[in-house]
Amino acid sequence: MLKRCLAVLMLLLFAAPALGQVPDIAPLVTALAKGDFAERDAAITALAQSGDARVPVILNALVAGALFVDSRTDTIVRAEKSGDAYTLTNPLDAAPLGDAQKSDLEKIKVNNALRGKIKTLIGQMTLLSPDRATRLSAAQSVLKTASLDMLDLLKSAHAAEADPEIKAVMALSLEVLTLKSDASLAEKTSAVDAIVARQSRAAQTILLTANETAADDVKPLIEAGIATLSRTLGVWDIGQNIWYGLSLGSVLLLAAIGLAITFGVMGVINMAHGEMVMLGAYTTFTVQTVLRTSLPGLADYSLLFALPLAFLFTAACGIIIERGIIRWLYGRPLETLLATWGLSLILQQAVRTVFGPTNRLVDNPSWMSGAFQLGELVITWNRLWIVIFALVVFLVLLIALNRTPLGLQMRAVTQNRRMASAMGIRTPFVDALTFGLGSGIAGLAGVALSQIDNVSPNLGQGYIIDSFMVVVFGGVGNLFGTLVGALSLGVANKFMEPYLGAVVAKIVILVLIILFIQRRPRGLFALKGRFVES
Amino acid sequence: MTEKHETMLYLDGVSVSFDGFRALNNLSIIVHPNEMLAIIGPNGAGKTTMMDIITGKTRADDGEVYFNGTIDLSKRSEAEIANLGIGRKFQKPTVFESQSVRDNLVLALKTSRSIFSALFYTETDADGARIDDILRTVRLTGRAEALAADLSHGQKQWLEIGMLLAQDPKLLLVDEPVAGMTDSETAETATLLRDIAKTRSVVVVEHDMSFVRALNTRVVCLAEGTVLAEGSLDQVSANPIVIERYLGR
Amino acid sequence: MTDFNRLLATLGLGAAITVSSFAPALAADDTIKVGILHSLSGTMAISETTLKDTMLFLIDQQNKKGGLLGKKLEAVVVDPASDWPLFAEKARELISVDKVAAVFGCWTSVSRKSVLPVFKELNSILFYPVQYEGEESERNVFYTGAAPNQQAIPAVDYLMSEEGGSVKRWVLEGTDYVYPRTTNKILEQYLLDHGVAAEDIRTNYTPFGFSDWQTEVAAIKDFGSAGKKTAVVSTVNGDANVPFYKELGNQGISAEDIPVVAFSVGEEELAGLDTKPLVGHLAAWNYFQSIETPENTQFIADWRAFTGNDKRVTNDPMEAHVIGFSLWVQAVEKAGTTDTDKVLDAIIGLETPNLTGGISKMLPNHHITKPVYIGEIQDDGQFDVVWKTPELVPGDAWSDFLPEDKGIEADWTQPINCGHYDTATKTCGAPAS
Amino acid sequence: MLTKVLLTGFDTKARWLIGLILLVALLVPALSLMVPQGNPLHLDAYVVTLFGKYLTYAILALALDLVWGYCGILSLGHAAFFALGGYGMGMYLMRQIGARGVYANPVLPDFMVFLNYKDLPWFWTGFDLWWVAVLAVLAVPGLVAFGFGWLAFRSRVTGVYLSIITQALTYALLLAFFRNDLGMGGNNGLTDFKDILGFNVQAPETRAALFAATALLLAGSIFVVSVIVNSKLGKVMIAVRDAESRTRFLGWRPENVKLFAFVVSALIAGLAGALYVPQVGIINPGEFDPGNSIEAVIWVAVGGRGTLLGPIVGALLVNLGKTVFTGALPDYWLFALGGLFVVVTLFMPKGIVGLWAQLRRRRAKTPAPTVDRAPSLEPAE
Repeated sequence: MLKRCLAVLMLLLFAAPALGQVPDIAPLVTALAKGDFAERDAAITALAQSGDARVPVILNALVAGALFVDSRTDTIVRAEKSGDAYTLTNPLDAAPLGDAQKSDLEKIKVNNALRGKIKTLIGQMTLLSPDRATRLSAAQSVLKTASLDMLDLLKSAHAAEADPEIKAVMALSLEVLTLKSDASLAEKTSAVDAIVARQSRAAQTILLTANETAADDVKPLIEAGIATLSRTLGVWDIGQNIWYGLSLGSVLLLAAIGLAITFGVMGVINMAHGEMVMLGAYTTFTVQTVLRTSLPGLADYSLLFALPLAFLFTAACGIIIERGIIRWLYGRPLETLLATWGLSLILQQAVRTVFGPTNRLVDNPSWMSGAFQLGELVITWNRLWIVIFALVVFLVLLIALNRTPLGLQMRAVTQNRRMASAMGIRTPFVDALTFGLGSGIAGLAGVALSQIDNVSPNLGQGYIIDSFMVVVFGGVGNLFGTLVGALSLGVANKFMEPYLGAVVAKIVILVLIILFIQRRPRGLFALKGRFVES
Repeated sequence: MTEKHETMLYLDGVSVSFDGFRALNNLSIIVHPNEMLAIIGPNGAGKTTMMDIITGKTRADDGEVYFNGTIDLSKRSEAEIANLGIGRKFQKPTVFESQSVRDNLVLALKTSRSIFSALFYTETDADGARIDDILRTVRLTGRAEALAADLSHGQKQWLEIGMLLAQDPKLLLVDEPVAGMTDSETAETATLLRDIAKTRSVVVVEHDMSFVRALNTRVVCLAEGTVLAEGSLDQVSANPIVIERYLGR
Repeated sequence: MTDFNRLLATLGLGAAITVSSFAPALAADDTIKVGILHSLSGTMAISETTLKDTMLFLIDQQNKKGGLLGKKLEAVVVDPASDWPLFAEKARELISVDKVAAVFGCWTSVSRKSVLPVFKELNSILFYPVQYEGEESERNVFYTGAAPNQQAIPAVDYLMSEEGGSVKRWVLEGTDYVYPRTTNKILEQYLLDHGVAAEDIRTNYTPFGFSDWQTEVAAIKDFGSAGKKTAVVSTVNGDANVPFYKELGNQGISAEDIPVVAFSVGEEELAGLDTKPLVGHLAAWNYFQSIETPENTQFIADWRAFTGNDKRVTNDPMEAHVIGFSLWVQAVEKAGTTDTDKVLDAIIGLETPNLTGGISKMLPNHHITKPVYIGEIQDDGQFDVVWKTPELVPGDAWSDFLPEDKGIEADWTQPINCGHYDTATKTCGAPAS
Repeated sequence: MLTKVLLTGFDTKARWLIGLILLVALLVPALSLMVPQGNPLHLDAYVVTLFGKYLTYAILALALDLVWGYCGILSLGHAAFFALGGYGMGMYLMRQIGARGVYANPVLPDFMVFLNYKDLPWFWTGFDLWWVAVLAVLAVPGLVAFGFGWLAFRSRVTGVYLSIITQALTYALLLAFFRNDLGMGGNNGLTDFKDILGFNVQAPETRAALFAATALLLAGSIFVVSVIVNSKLGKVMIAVRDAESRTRFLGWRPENVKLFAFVVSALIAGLAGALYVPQVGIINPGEFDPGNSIEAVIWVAVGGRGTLLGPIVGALLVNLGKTVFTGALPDYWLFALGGLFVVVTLFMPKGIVGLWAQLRRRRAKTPAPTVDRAPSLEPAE
């Protein structure tokens, strides 16, 4: 895509008569490989000044780490990894140059400073690109580093621009430059007003930056603008905190919801719950690894494959655990604590033995990477998907328990085992399925958590205590309580965090839970009535 | 109507509901000193809830509950009420199964309930004699050292009655004391309760009509949380509403 | 050893367990035992297991070269299970029951602090391979990881330089324990001394295993938007790093805007991360796997052959063990014995080639000389070195940048023989125990 | 009257047990100090300290058994009291270092010098005095237990709700003590102790004395627990465990009974923690880890709860196993330990101590009575 538009750009530039003669840029490219970063900086500048149409492609390759020195020929090549070897091309004309081993090549390194500089240069050079995306990113990188020598270029680009979004970015850059220039106070005032009118965090950043270098007479203007903006942004901050809280709450909900079944509904104090989550995460890792080697095209959707597999795998584990251990312990809930604790040690060590003790890499698919802006709220895609996923899992579970025959049987068995058995319900079968369901949901949580946390043998340990707190806080045996409990704990935590810090906020939450249980010894949504107690 | 201060137990207009279900509905019952009252009624009539209200386990939404004429029970905890002199026997016999029959009685014996006096308690001769006495009364002398768990169902019922006696209460609330007993045991229980009622007030809840007849005392029939009829057993069982709502079915 | 054995037996455990579990120890005298004290379970297993494997690898290599003093080396591995008091117990077991000649181990500061009294009391040797907070020099411990002046200070120097981006505003982000606290204290002082305003430094601590970084990363972004070039110095530990970097990537904090330089993130940690959004973020270490020297290439090849895994990465603490082990072997050869006192004397001043082409030397303060590299994260999970110190930097136990440490040196040679020596008053602050 | 209580409480089993422990308290230090090194009977300081540590665990297990085995309160946060006691002792030991710390500050411990403390925080005042430390070792766990128990038991928080909030308690303390700002040494905790009561903590004599003191404390704890559980109050505790509401209708106040047991147990646990610290040489927030508390519960379950001997046997065996297997099977010991917990819960519901009775009953072919007293989700009534 990028290549194609650059090619179009090249054609355009060649066609432009204003360019005059094309200098030979080969020596300039060769100079990139020489010396330290300062000299490389100079070489890049020289290359950019040549105005040659091939320069953006070459510089992009440099930033991507694709330019190497071929030590056999001492020439600069562009290399792409293919299997164990590298395929070489000429950076100037993309002519193939054969293959090379890694040991033959020495990478031309860039550092952050050069990377920033190159992006600006490419931005300047592609501000007039016919491709919308290229132009947008060019405008944005120009905005970051706007300097007065770009003023004319920017003005003509702004005048020629038709796309409103890009035009707005360019306009902002022009306003920034106005503040930097020696324009009149009136012009600067209107520039500040225009920036403030954007009511965005970016506008605030721009004003703060401008304020660093502004002349004394402009400073009060800018500071007033900043003050206006921070009032607006303060309101957005509250929204942002709520979002963070919901997002944390949904993670808690996911972690706790399986426990709400095994512990809340069945009364098993399931200390191995965290390990079920961990197994779900490792299932994701395994699925992704297999897909990447066998069906690379589907790797971006490996999570969709991992979800059912993780559910089935952990549910099967849960059923085996229930049949093997738990079923001997019904009516002795505290005994289940000990057995499942032992089990959790075994599972952790087993995973450590099989997969090794270090973190395993689970990629974020592209549709779960990055963030988008909703007004001034920054919402990361992975958090958004997890919030949605948690709610979907919750709803599906609610429906499964309340609307399906199996759900009815589950509730019957947990409420009155003997009666249910007398009515012909196969209670052992239902027990195993219920525990399997709880474990399977823990596995689903593992798939989601693999996106935001370590995939390591310790994964489950980090969630088990919080999960118990959520279930107990919400009221044992009440799914709705788990939902409200998780979300309210998440939001409360995130509201306190900016003021108290993460640790104290968590301590306060724990103390509040302890005190809350004194007020309502059966949690938030306790079942009431005579039958509960007897 | 009788003056409140002359009564042992005085319930007036007591109502309570759970999640919309009205378990007691404007219930008024009076028990006099040294009187036995038998309560009959269908399941769900509110018999157990009534006992819960008297013993402080459940709080009434509305109405008055007085003990010994002057003591308002509605604000007191279970332990306080027990120490005032109200003993309760549960429908399902509840004894301390992992302890011996004798220890069960020791636990119930009327002594100081404070922590430290319990820690430093040693059995006085009087206490020992009293326990032996009760063991004889409830016919468990031979099984004094057996674990309560190993007793038969009937024996557990008797042990629980024995624990009530050890508490030395002024008012006994006895919930279905003869469930699971043989006929002869039932008859003996009736005799025992009649004996007890000579010096204390007793409220008996029971389904077994022959047992209630053997008690030969005033009967109240409850249904849907309120009093249907009151009088001797013959009067009550002749009441058409009682026949329709309870006995007839 | 026999005492313990007997005690277990007298306790009626039965001979079966005791004999089988201590059988290797009975093999005795024709081997030299080396203790390996790294957690294989619990929270630290994630980092420390590799170091156990490294030691087994080094011992195996040494045995292939003919062992030491004509004897085979024998590794004694125990699992202190990330449980700090258990570290002390296991250290004691290694020294007094297994009679090891030296111990290679520990990762966290608290585990080192926990075993310190044991090594002092029983007069044995510990090689500690991890970058740490300094402020310590003990007779029985060799610090082969970086002291603050071998990692933190050069990293900050780099970021303040034009090449590093002329950073003016700093976020010191750490896990709340002693290493970040100390490092940040030193850095804060250093930055203030270099004209950074106090309001341009933001210090924040999070708990171990912290996983919800949304608020904190947003705060960093906010702090970084004040118009001055901002960088984050991260001393975030272990498990918390993956969610931290994931959040950084997702909230779009790019290295060109706000670079993050980490002191606890190496190749092992990056193996659990998708590094594409993180290209350009930095780490400061004394070793990177990507550094191409013949020694390093050979080491990586041998290591992969030993572990049978051709993807296995190497990292800085591994190199520290390589150096420490090599120095210990030389010292034992020089002393002709594994006797602690003689080895302690012999080892000072010994030199060994490190894996990055230099020669590291054991200094009298029990630290070593090391080069400092700044690497930028690449999309393949490796680091590209963008800067290095021109010379090897000698490790300094007591920071020159803290007022209370001015003029304090550690020197374990005669006549000073002191871990906290005040050069002004010529007195030893801590008793030479 | 008091003597009679003590005599009935001090039954034959307890007498044998205490006698045995007193013998160990004498014999082990003697073998360590009087028998010369090299003699096959000599006990290394390593073994003395190791078993001293185990004995403190045994005391903790006994304390837990008092509340769980006898009173039915499953505390998943009992290690918190142990750790609080340990911190009390740790503070005393830190102050004893005096000017021998690295920074040679006569008042401030090293970590405070380093974190720029100018003065000792108020709660460190007096910890240079032995009796203040002893008082704190008892008072802090006792008060925390009292405050927590007073709230929880009065509100009738029972069963698993109680277990989970005890876990919340220890977790909150864990997080609080991790904070360096608390002034308790943060993650590193308190370490590098020099003297206790003027004696070098590392001297073999001190180690032997600490071992003896621990053994004596264990004997004392057995005595106290035995007196309590054999008194009428003990019967009330068991009654509360088995049928709380029945006890209430007999006029007892279960909340007070539980509070008493909880506080006594916390005091014993605090003392155990205080003796633990000088023997292992470090106290840090890791001791508050909820996992530690669960492990203590497991010692009691493995040994057999509701007995005097069970928790002691359980604590010793599990920890001995841990020591042996972390050395002998470093990569696989968790399988062994985890497997042990599963097997014990499945096949030995009454623990090792109850195994004999269990086997005998099986031989007699009588079904085991179903009086298993695990408090259920809902209080048994």
